[in-house]
Formats: sequence, C-alpha cells, structure tokens
Amino acid sequence: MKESLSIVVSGEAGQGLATIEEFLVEALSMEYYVFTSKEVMSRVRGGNNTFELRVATSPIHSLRKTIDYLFLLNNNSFYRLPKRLLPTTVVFGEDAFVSVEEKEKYSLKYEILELTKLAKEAGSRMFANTILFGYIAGMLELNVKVAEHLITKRFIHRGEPIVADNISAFTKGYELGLAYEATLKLKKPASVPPFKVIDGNTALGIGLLGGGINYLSSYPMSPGTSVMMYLTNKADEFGVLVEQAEDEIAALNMALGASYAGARSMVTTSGGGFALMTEAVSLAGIIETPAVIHVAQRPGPATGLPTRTEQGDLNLVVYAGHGEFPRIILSPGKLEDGVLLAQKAFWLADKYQVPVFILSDQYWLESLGQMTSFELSEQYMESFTVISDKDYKRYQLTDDGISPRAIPGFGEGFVKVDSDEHDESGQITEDFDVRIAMQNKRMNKRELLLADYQDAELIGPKNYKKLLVGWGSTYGVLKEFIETTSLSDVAYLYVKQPFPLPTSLKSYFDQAQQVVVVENNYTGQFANILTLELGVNVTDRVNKYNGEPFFIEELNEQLGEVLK
Amino acid sequence: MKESLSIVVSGEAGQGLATIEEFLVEALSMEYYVFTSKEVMSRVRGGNNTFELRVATSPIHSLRKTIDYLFLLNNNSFYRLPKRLLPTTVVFGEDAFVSVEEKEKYSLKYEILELTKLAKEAGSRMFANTILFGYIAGMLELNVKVAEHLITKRFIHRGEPIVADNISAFTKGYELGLAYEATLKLKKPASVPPFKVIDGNTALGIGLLGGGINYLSSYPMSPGTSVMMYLTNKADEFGVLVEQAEDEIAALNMALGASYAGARSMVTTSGGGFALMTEAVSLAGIIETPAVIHVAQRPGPATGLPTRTEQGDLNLVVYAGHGEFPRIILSPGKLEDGVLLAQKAFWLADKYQVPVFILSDQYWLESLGQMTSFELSEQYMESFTVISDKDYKRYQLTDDGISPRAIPGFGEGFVKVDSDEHDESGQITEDFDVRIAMQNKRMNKRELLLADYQDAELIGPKNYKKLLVGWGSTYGVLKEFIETTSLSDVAYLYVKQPFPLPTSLKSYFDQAQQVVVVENNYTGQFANILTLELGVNVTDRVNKYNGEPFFIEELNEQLGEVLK
Amino acid sequence: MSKFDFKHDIDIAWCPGCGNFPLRTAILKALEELNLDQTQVVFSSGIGQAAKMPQYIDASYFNGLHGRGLSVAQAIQSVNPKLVVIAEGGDGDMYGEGGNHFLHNVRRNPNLAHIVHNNMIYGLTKGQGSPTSPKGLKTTTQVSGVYNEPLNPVALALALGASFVGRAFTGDVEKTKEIIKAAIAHEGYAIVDIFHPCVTYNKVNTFAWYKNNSYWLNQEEHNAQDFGAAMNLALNQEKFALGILYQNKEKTPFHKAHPYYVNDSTPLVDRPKRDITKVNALLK
Amino acid sequence: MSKFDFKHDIDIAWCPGCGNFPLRTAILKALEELNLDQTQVVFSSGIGQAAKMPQYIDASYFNGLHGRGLSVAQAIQSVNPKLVVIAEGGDGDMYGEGGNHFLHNVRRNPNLAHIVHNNMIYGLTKGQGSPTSPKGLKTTTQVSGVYNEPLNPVALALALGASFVGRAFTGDVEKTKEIIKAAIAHEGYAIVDIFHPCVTYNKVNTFAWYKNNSYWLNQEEHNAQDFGAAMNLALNQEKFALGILYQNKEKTPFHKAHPYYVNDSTPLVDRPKRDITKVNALLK
Ligand SMILES: Cc1ncc(C[n+]2csc(CCOP(=O)(O)OP(=O)(O)O)c2C)c(N)n1
Ligand SMILES: Cc1ncc(C[n+]2csc(CCOP(=O)(O)OP(=O)(O)O)c2C)c(N)n1
Ligand code: SF4
Ligand code: SF4
Ligand SMILES: [Mg+2]
Ligand SMILES: [Mg+2]
Repeated sequence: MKESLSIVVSGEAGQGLATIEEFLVEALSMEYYVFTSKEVMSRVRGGNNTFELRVATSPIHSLRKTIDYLFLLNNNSFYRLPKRLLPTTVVFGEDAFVSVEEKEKYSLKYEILELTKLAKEAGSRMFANTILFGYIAGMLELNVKVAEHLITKRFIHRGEPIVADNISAFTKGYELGLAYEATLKLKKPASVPPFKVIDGNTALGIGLLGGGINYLSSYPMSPGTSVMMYLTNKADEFGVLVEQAEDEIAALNMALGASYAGARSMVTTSGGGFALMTEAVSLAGIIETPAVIHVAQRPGPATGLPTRTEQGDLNLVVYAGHGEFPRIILSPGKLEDGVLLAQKAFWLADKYQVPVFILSDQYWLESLGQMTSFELSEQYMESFTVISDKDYKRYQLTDDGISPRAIPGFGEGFVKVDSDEHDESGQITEDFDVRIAMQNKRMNKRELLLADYQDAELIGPKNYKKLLVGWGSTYGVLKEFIETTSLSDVAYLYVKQPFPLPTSLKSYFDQAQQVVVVENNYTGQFANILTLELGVNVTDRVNKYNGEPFFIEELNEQLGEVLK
Repeated sequence: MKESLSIVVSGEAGQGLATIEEFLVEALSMEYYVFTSKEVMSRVRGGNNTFELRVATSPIHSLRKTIDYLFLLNNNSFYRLPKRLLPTTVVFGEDAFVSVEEKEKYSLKYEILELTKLAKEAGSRMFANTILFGYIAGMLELNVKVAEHLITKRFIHRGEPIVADNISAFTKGYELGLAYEATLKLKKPASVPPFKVIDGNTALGIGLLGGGINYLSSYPMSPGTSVMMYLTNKADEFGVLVEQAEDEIAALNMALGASYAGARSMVTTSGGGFALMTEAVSLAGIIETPAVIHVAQRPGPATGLPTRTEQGDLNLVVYAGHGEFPRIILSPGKLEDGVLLAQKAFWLADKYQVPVFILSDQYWLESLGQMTSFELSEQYMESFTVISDKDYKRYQLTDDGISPRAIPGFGEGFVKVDSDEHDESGQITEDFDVRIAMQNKRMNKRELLLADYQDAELIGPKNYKKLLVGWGSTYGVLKEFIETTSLSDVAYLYVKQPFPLPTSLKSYFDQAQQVVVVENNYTGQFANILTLELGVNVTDRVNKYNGEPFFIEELNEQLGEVLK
Repeated sequence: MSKFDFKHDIDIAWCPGCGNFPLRTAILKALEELNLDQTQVVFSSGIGQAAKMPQYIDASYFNGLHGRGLSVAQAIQSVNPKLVVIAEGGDGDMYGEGGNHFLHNVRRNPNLAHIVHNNMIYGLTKGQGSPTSPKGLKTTTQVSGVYNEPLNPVALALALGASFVGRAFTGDVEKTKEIIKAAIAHEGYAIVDIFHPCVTYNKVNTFAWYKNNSYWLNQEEHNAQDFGAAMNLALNQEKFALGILYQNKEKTPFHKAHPYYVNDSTPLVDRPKRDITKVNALLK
Repeated sequence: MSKFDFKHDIDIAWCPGCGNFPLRTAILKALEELNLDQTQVVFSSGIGQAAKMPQYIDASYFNGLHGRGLSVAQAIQSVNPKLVVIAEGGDGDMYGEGGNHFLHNVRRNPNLAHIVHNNMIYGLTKGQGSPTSPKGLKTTTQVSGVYNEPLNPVALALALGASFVGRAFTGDVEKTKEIIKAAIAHEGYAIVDIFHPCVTYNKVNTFAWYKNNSYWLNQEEHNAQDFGAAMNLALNQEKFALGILYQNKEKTPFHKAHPYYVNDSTPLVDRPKRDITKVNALLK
C-alpha cells in the first residue's frame, strides 16, 4: 500500500459534499498526488454520504478502506464507518455527533470541530463547507493562493462580496487547521507535475466530443445520466443534438435512425435501461448501422443498489440481442483511456458498422483523479461513409467484407436498411443462399475488427510467473497492488477491450503459472470470457459484490491468500 | 438414413396446405411411421410454402432433404426445389406448372395431375385438397375407412352434405392414386403401435396445463403465439386467464404480478419479444418470484427470417438481465419432453423461485410426429407457497436457502417484494452486509436447483468413443443418425436442460475422444456452455444457420467429414 | 394515527418540505377512513421518489421496475379481485417510461386506484424534464428550457375512456384524501393525477405556483357524469381544475368483462386445483 | 405511373383484395403529385403487413423493429430536416407495441407524415385483436370476442396536441391521397389514421362496414382550425368522420423548437466537422 493519508468527509445528501471534494482535490493536486471518490445513497436529501480523499506522495488511483482523518458533518454520519477506523484515526465533529458510549466503545480520538458555529460567526451557515475546505487545507499546509483562486473562480459569478466572504471563511478554517497538531503527517513530494483533475464522466465526455458525436438520445438513469448532462452542457458550444427520449427503447432506436441519416450518435444508460435496448442492439447488428452505447454499471439485479458500483453487466453486453452478430466492448480503467476509448468508439462503429459499447461503472465515472494532459488526434474523426450512385446497394458483398455505407439524401441512390434478412439492395428476402451470404458477411467482421483491437497493458515485471487480470475500473487498485507488493513474480494485465479478444492476447498467459482474475462482480464474468475466447486456464477468481469498489487493503488481503 | 418416402407438397400461403398435412399424417400414422414439418414464408397469402411428409417403416422424427414425390399446387411452387430432386423424383402437377425448359433441364419425371380440374368435376375448386389427400392415400394404399372417418370429423359441423361431397372427392383421388403405378414403394410395417399425432405446440400446451398454468399474458409473435392460441382455446375448459398484453414488457411484468398474487403464470414469445423482457427477467431474479418464459426461437438478428428456424437464442436466455442471478433453461427435442418439461417448468419455478425458460424453436413447434401416449403425474402440481403469519418476512434467510413464499391476502402478514436490494422483510436497504447475504442467498440457488436437473439421455452404444451432443430440436435427426450410422463407436447425448449443468454430466464426456456439438446456429452456443460449465473439450462443431433445420442427408455428410 | 402507519420509526428518504409527505398523510388517512383490512391492500409501484411511497405504508407491496407499476397492479387485481390494489408512481414513471401501459390499462378498466405524483420533474434522477414539465422549465437535461408540449394526463385518460378521472393538489390534504378515497371506492380504473411540488428540482412549479394555477371544483355543481364537461375542464389548462372531473359507474371493470370471470366470479386464486385427469385426457 | 413505382415487377406479399393495395396507389400518387425528389424521401416503418409498404415504393427506407418506426423517423428528420420523412405502420405496430412513441412524438411535433393502417386487427401474425379492434370482434386470441375498450387514435392525438390530425378510408383512393398529400405538406407532426379492410382476418370491419360506418367531411364546411369541433368529431364514433379533422399551422415543429436549431437552421448532416482543437482545449 502506498504511503498516503485517507481523509473521509461524512454528511448527508444535500450538504454540498461534492463542492468540498472538488475544492480539495483541485488544491491538493498542485502539491500532492491525490485521488478521491464518493459513495452516496439513493436519495436526494438526508441519509449518509461520504467521500474519501486519498492524498499520497506518489501517483495514486485507488481508495483505502481505513481512514486517517474523519470529518463528521452531522449526528447521522458516524454509524456506518466504525469498521473503517484505525487506532490512529482522528475524528472531527461537534461533540454531540457521536455519543459518549460510542466514543468510548471505539476509543475515539475525537477533536471538536464546530463548523456550523464557526460558519455562523463568519456570517452564515452557508460558509461551513468553505471553512472545512480551509481547515483541511490548513492541516496539509496547502498553498493559500491556489485555494483563493479556486474560490474566486467558483463564486465570482455571484459577485465580489460573496468571493470575499468565502475567502475570509476559508482563511478562518485554514488558520484553525494549521494550528491543529496533526498526529498523522505526510510530507509533500518534492514536486508534482501539472495534472488535469478530472472524473470519469468528464473524461468520457471529452473523448466522445473528440470522436465527433453530434447526436445523443437517452433516458435518464444513474449513473449513465452524467454523460448526458455533460454533453447537454457542451451541446451549444460543440453542436450536439441532445434529445431526452421517452424510454430506453426509443433512445436506441432514435440513435440508430440518426446514425442511418448521417449523425455520429450514441446513447448512455445503465444496466436496467440497457436491458430494454436489447432488441435494438440486434437491430443494429442486422442493419449494420453504427451505434455507440455507453453502459454505466451499477449493482443489480433489477434496481439493486442504484447509486453504487459493480462490474456485473459484461455478460449482458456481450450477449445482448437475439440472433448472432459481432460487437465491440471497450472498458476504461485509466482516466486517459476514458478519453481515448470514447473517441475511438465512434470510429470503430463507423468503420465496421457494428455496435460499440463503452462499459464503465459508477465508481470509475464518479472518481476524481489526476491526468497528464495530452492531445487527441483527428484520425478518429475519419468518416467511412460514401456518396451513393444510382445503383447503390447498401449490403453489397465486397472483397474486404464491408458494404460501403451511404447516407440517404446524399447521392443518387436509395439507402434501404432492413431488420428482416435482406438481399444486397436491402430488400426482404427468404432465399437460403442469400441468408448464408449475409450472415457470413456479418459474422466475418468478428475477425476483421480485431485488426483494431485496443491492446491490453502489462504492468509489472516482464518475467512474471503470476498474472493478475482486470478490466475497467479495477485498474487503479490493481496497479497500486503491483507497485507495492513484495512479490517480484506478479504482473497485472490491464484489459481495455474485454470483448472480443484476439489470439495475440494469449501470449500474456503462456508464461503464467497462475492466472488470477479480479472482478467487481459475483461470478467472474471476464474470467469466463478468457476461457471461452482464448482457452485461458483461470486458476483463481477474486470478486467483490457488495456495491463498493475494491479497497487496496482488501485486495492486499485477498491476493495475499490467493498468491501464496 | 432410414428407409422412407419423402413426399413434399408445394403451394402457396392460403391454399390450405396445413389441412392436407394433418389429414395425411393422421391417416398415415395408423399404418406407417410418419413425421412431417412445414416451411412457410412470412406472408398470409401467396409466396411458396411446402410441407414434407416423411413416411417410414420404423420410428422417425426428422426430415430428408431429397424428395421422392413432389406435388405442385401452382406455377410458382417449383423454383425453390430443384436442389432437392433426385434422379428418381416424380413430380406431380398441371403441365404448365413447370416450363418445358425446366422439365428438360432437370430431366423431370413429370406426372400430370390436374387437381383443380378434378375438383371442379367433383363440384367445386374447394375439393382440390381432399382429392390430393385421396390421391396420396391411394398411392400408399391407406385404409379408406380411417380417411373417411377423419373427413367426417373435420367437416361434420358443416353438415352431412359437405361430408358426403368430400368423401366422394376423396374417393376420386384415392382411385387415381391407387391406379398410379408407383415407381418408389415402401412396404407397410407389419404393425404400428397406436400413437398420438401431435405437434410441438400442442405438446407444450398440454404440459403447461398439466403444470397448473392458470394465467398467461403475452404479445403475439411467431412462432411463440401458437402456444397462446392453444391455451386460449383451452382457457374456458381448464380455467386459464389469458390476456393479450400491449407489448412484451407489459407481458412479463403482468406475469410476475400474477405470480406474486398467487397464479401459475407464464409468457410465450420469440427472440425479439424476449429481448424486450430482459429487464423484467432481472426483476424476477431479485424479487424471487416464479416465472415461466417460453422462448420460441427463429433466425435473427432482429426480424431476421420470422417464419423459419434457428437455435440462436440460447446465449440470450442464459445471460438476459442485468446483474447476476440464477435461472433454469429447459429445451425439448422429443415430443414427450415437450409435455414433461413444460409441466415441470412451473414446479421448478415455484420450488426455487427462479425464472424458468422453455426454449423451443419454430421447427420443433410446427413439426407433427407420433407420440406414445402416457399420463402426467400430479406431483408437479405441488405448490410451495405458505400462509403468512404476523411476522412474515418475504426474504427470510433460512437454513435450506429458500425463503418461504407467501401470497398477499392469504395470512396475517404482508408480502413485500422489492426490485431494490432489500432486507429480509422486503424493505429497501443499502446495508453492505445485507446485500452480501441476499446476493449469496440468491446465487446459492444455482447449486440447489441442480438437485432437480433434468437428466440428459444417451442414445447409442454405451462404449462410445465419439460423442455427438445436441439440445432441443436436433433430437430427431441426431437419433436417426445414430440409428443408421455404420460407425459403432458413436453415441449421442440428448440434452434437455442446457443450463445450468451439473458436474455429474461430465462423466459422459470422460470416455469421449471426440466431442461433436451439433447446433442449428452459427457460433455453437451450447458448445461454449459445455466448455464454461463443465470444462468439456469440444473438438468439433457442426452448425447450420440458413433458417432450415438439419436434413438427415446433410448431417450424414457433415458428420461423415467430422467423424472420420 | 392510521393503522397503515408504521408502529416504529422509519427513515423516509424524501427531502424536507417535499409534497410527498402530505400526500402520504392523505393516503394513510384514506386507507384508515375506508376501514380497509391491512392484509387485503397491495401497492404496486415503479421507481422514483413517488414510487417509494409503499415503503412507508404498512401493507403489502410489489415495488417493481420503473414504469411498470400499472401492469403489475392490473395483473394482481385480475388474479385476486378481492384485493384493494393501488398503483402508484411519478409523472416520469407512469407517463414517460410507463406510457404504453397507461394507454392500454385505461382501456382494460381494471379495478385499481392509479395515483400519479405529478411534480412535473424527474426527482430521483436529479431534475430532468418529465412528460408533464411545462415549456421553458430549465432542467439538467433541458438546460435552455423544455421545448416539447407537456402531456395532459387527464385529457388523455378521458380520450381513452377512463371511468374515473380525478386531479388533486397536496396543498389541501383533506380534499386530496377525499379524492383518493373515491378513487379506491370506484369499481374500475380510477386515475388521480396529484400535483405536488418538488422543492429541490422544480423551481417553477412550486407550492405557490400550483396553488395559484389551480382551483378546486365545487363537486356539487360539477356534474362528474358529464363527459363533455369533464373534457372541457381537462383541456382548459390556464387554471387546472382539481377534484373528480369524471366518473362513469356503468362501465364494466376488467374482472367482470374478461371471459375468465364472465360465467364464474370466483377469484383465480380461490379456484380449485387443476384436475390432472382432464389434462391426461388430452394425451389420449 | 408514379416515379416512386418500381420499373420492374415486384412480388407484393399482401393478400389479394387487401386494403393495402389501394393505399399503396394513394401514396404513390401523393408522392408523384407533390413532385418530390425520390432521393430525398425516406420511409421508416416497423413490422406488420402495413409496415411492408416501403418495400414496394422506390425510395430510401429504414424498415426497423415492430413498433419503433416513429422513433426512427423522428430521429432521421431531426438530423436532416431537408428530407421528407414518412413513418408508416399498422394499428398494432403504432398504437400497440409503439404506443409510447406515439404519445411522446406527438408532443415533439416533428415534421413527419405518420401513416397508420388501421385494419383493426393484427394481420401478419394471423388475426389477433389490435388496440383498435371493436368490442366483440372474435380473434385468434380473443376467441369469445374483444372485451377491452378500443383506442381512439384521433381523439388521443388531439388530446396530445397534434398539429395535424386526419383520417381516411382506402375505399376512396383520391380522397385518401389528398389527405396524405396534406399530411406530407404540413410542417409538423401529421397523423393520418387510415381505415382499410383486412380481408383475411377481420370479418367484421369489412370494406362495406368501413363504408357504412364512415363519412367524408365536407372540407369546405368543416373548420379544421377549430380544435373543439375536431375533438367533437373525433369523440363521435357512431359514424367516423373522414378527412382533415384538425390542422394547426402555427405550432413550431421540432426541428425549429429544438435548441440545436434555434440559432442555426443548418441541418446537422450539413454542419462542418468538429474542430479537434476545441476539444483539445478541454483537455488542458
Ligand atoms: C428502466 C429504467 N430507466 C431509468 C431509470 C432511472 N429512474 C429512476 S426514477 C426515474 C424518474 C423519476 O421521476 P418520476 O417518476 O417523476 O418520480 P419522482 O422522483 O419525480 O417522484 C428514472 C428515470 C430506472 N430506474 N429504470
Ligand atoms: C417485438 C415484436 N413483437 C411482436 C412481433 C410480431 N409481430 C409482427 S407484426 C405484428 C402485428 C401486426 O399488426 P399491425 O401492426 O396491425 O399490422 P398489420 O399486419 O395488421 O398490417 C406483430 C405482433 C414482432 N415482430 N416484434
Ligand atoms: S427530489 Fe423533489 S420529489 Fe424527490 S423527495 Fe426531493 S423534493 Fe420530493
Ligand atoms: S392479412 Fe389482412 S392486412 Fe395482411 S395482407 Fe392479408 S388482407 Fe391485408
Ligand atoms: Mg416526478
Ligand atoms: Mg393491423
């Protein structure tokens, strides 16, 4: 486990936790390595939500289970957390937030911090969050100028006086924090490179824009909606037609209509909403019309735990749709890959005329981390459409296995797409030979599209004997495991495209005596895909399915068992 | 290949092919072994439809590709069939039905048979079918009394004169058929046991009634609708509440509501309609409310070939639904199993509180064959529900892993089911430990329910070295292969429950040096399940995916290649 | 206190000040005053803030999928017509995702009370436009304001032939309760579209807005049997009429019109077990 | 002959005598008389006998899933408003499976002609009741007769705020054609519910039945701008009024109301490619 401080702030929905989190991570990012994620209940007000701010001396992208500093914002914010306390944990809050009995029971190191009172003194209860920002910034001796700049940026649209009041509230908190004699200290790294602080949602959103998205139809569903909200906010500036659909069935059918008519279109949803799109996925398959589908996973079955995390829908996206047809599934685990894979998704969909899935999850989407900035290339904006001539046939059988795709209204021909089996022109047919030719054409793309397989990344020693495998959001925690384990024969294969898999990927497994697949689900869905697609002998599965992501301590423990 | 005559009648939709088929198979069943199936176009009138009547001297349940006697009913009924002709094939029809050029090209043995003219002579064009029935009955020297009895049964509600006219039309045809000097003959078996002539639809329908069904909600979709039509016709007599739903989503949600309220409920649909039910399948998973789902497969993707056959939706039913939860899939290949598995489906669903699928296909549903009659036991009508007491908890954690299921209104307690993760009482929870307990409880049923695994049947020599594997509708053709192959080391494993699989099934594969999985789909979906669930090393896959079932000759050829 | 209230403390997941609270009070009172047997009442709901209501009422419930509460309710009722079945959900749940079931269940006329919380917004998913959001309302997914025509649920229900159409506003708990009671008592499909503010996400359709833009019908003066009058009230959206807009007591409910019940009114759940010998006769 | 007719023989999969044939004639004529550019016309349909129509018209089409023709059409039109987009399907397709898209696309007011073949039955799947089947009609799944209230599509469309509502009967090809032309010409959502017999499966609503139970409006006399008059006509189902029941030319169509087009009417498909440098600025 990396040297780090884990600071958890615990309050209720509606208390503005997200604002404190954003301030802190932005300010911290200039002087530390930092990663943060939230866990929230499925309600709009009340309940108990927290975020964890993990501050480290080297790059970090995962959470600790244990807490060093715990800040309580009300008297309902402690009861879920005792399991995460260390003997060294310091708890901050009003005296009454934790009962005397509990303080004793857990031998709490309890520091009185009366944010509401302090805020009122500063002029209004509204300043409590800013004071807390100041307090933590003070404890960590962060650069005051940076913090003030952030405050100014956030409040300037509400006028100079508001900015000034917030800065003085911040200063008040800062001084108190500075005065606090921290028992747990983390020395600042000599220097931290400039990072962009970004969450998964934004990373995806930027990538989608870079891929040329200009049409989005979706029905709200957490955690998939955030991408919709991001793009709605960018719609004017970048030219994206965003339309809220009446249901998920409409959403994907609309996206396919838009794509047929020449848009780069997508939908964003979560497992339950995606389940309703299943039939339309099959439609995309037979009409060979590009579609990008973002599925943001959360724990099922059904409504399950709607605001929490899981990797339980890989099977669903691999097998969704009746009948047989090819598809591509991309799953980012690194923030950079959120940008890059989202961009590439449209290009792949367009090039191979198949549905392309971006499979993310609540945890990855809602974590904030540091990303080195880079530039997107224009390459993936390439369009593969053609102008039709008089004899245009939408489903022409060609040597390269792809039928040139024209757009209605562009050219002299007709663009006829059909959900029934069809001949080259797109008309319904029941001819057995044509059926075979068309099904072969579609299925052959399974092989073709592997030419653009998004390579996996090997992290750790090249001469490993034991291989950990993960896909998507387990990236950060597995990487930390590899970077900190004392075992020298373990490496980690970070898979970015879990389906389909090229045989070339097999070579990673040849030298492994032990293959451990780590997944945030019950059954080990990717482990099965490895077996099916590549014949990999998966020796162990490490799974978690309570709605939380893996914490590094848990992974250390579970892998400690498995790797011994 | 078994000794048989293959008689194909080719006409158009609306010409009453089904009536001729039923007459013939009923009449033939008394004196021969017989099997028949139809292939129809997706239209109500016109086009070209055929049925094949396969007449044999020993039990038979599959089709031949080649035709012995071909009866044409119009001038559009030949063009799809030349590939199925033998040098010995005799074609019957009006002279003009096939052009001189084609007659020459295929060196047709062409017999003039002017059904319309004969019918008009008999009093009306309407008699053409009866004359054809008579003709074929005459050729095969069938018992006239039986035929007359069938005619009487069919027409008596329209009055004696109609019966008499039809019988005389029949006689006319019969005499002509008798007079025809058949080049291809099949001697009658010494005796044929009494059979019930039945198709897959009826077999399922009877089984469902035997399972206690009393509620069906469905939206029409071929070939799934036939079961709905069967049950609608029996609704009054047996007490089944049949309600046509506005869409498939409503259908399964209604069935779950009905089941919650105490009905034995089901839905019937096809792949595309089922795709829309995916979300509700997941609901069934988390609320642990029994549901029986009949999915009648047809070729996809999307609308595909709506009136033809495929086994392409096994993956879909195995993985349908977001999140992870157990389910059972049954797939009949034998007519008897249609009855038995349909009956057992409700019992399994009720006992384990899981969704149970009956996975059939167009070919199996619409083939008519002979079934030895038997009786259903009352055992599977057992209900597992309880009367609630005051403290009733729907999701109680019990030692046997099943929470007793009460019905609202029966007892003093409340029945609270929830699509969110819930505690024992059924209230929403976000407690991590409760989540784990509930998910473990649900997932543990995967093991529990294997106690009632529907065993597979081994057909062929016990000391096989090569094992053919099939599920569902490939039964008839694989059985014929085994019964007629000259290879003595090949057996066939007929799987009736393709998912999930118990480890006990593995023993069948231990002695096999070669495992050939035969499937009516492109990718070999069950072969993958064998690999995943049991680690079976599938050596070969034999697949067909043009919309037709396997013909015995094709299978002979393909297996000939593979088994050498 | 209503016997349908919990005897122990419960943690209600709504925002302080939300219109769901007075609506809950109205429902609890209605159930109490109708003197219903707790074990014979079943709620069916979907997903949303509104759809959480059954969690806070001590009776049986089927808290299913977003948009499907009506389908489930209809099936429960048809299988056991002795139960009092209430379908409940939000405007997004019932008119958006569940729109098709709304259309077709009105046609069935099942004996249900259909309670729709119309806060003109998607609450639980944090403030997207709903089918009833007024034009111009700024939401998280219609940032420059809603531009599609809002749906008029009461006009729609009337055009579909609903046998009971009511509208209420939680600003008056007593009156709301009375309409809910009438809806439950009505034999057939009874919709009550209920205005209530979402204090968190809808800053336009506030308590004051609902109050200023609606009026209670004088139920004595308005002839609820008069379809034309009801349709006129429904179509007039300058000020929204509250009350029982329409009631037709003559229309046969589903559980009497369906062939299953035409000759035998015994509830499905009370009928004798299938006779296996009759089934076996089919195998002969 | 219409240029939208095929130059070669085609095999039409409808039954002889089916109302789909005269309807096809009407559509071909309408397209011809409107002098539309063949390459700029796109049909979007679902599945059913009705939904096969685009197969028999020489233009582009998206023959998608059962019930989804309207959603697809709306999207096509919004991405390229220069196209003439026609959504077509049967009563089962558009009012049953696709009911929710009907509800919500009327609200959007997209510039589409929405042609619904109303034969009051499911044809392709062999004769089940459809949402418009009259009570008592015996079908393969309602063997003792339909018992649910039939849906009134024109009343529904009006209640939803449709900007053009028409009804026709293929018994008069000329008049049907004129209404289709007007629907195509209308800027906004234009539904035409078209009566036609299914000679194979509907033995009640035959040609004669439709003829005897409907009458053509005198379009001069009927004021199609008068919503109240239109609603009255729609609700009166003793005899069905045929013609343009309602037209509102003032209502902004989707492709002008949507924020994407408010300040810039350039069709999405004609706009310049995304500027990658602007995207890269977000990564700074
Ligand atoms: C299939 C599906 N799609 C989307 C969602 C996400 N979702 C949950 S509640 C809701 C809308 C809630 O709005 P409304 O029904 O008006 O209820 P309110 O919260 O406003 O009371 C949505 C879109 C879901 N749970 N399931
Ligand atoms: C999801 C789905 N459900 C069901 C079907 C089967 N289906 C095809 S057409 C049809 C109904 C046709 O009725 P209608 O739309 O009225 O058209 P018609 O044939 O009467 O012209 C149905 C139910 C389907 N193709 N897809
Ligand atoms: S979000 Fe709105 S509707 Fe939901 S509880 Fe809060 S105030 Fe009520
Ligand atoms: S089934 Fe009916 S609607 Fe379909 S083509 Fe035949 S007559 Fe026309
Ligand atoms: Mg709402
Ligand atoms: Mg129809």
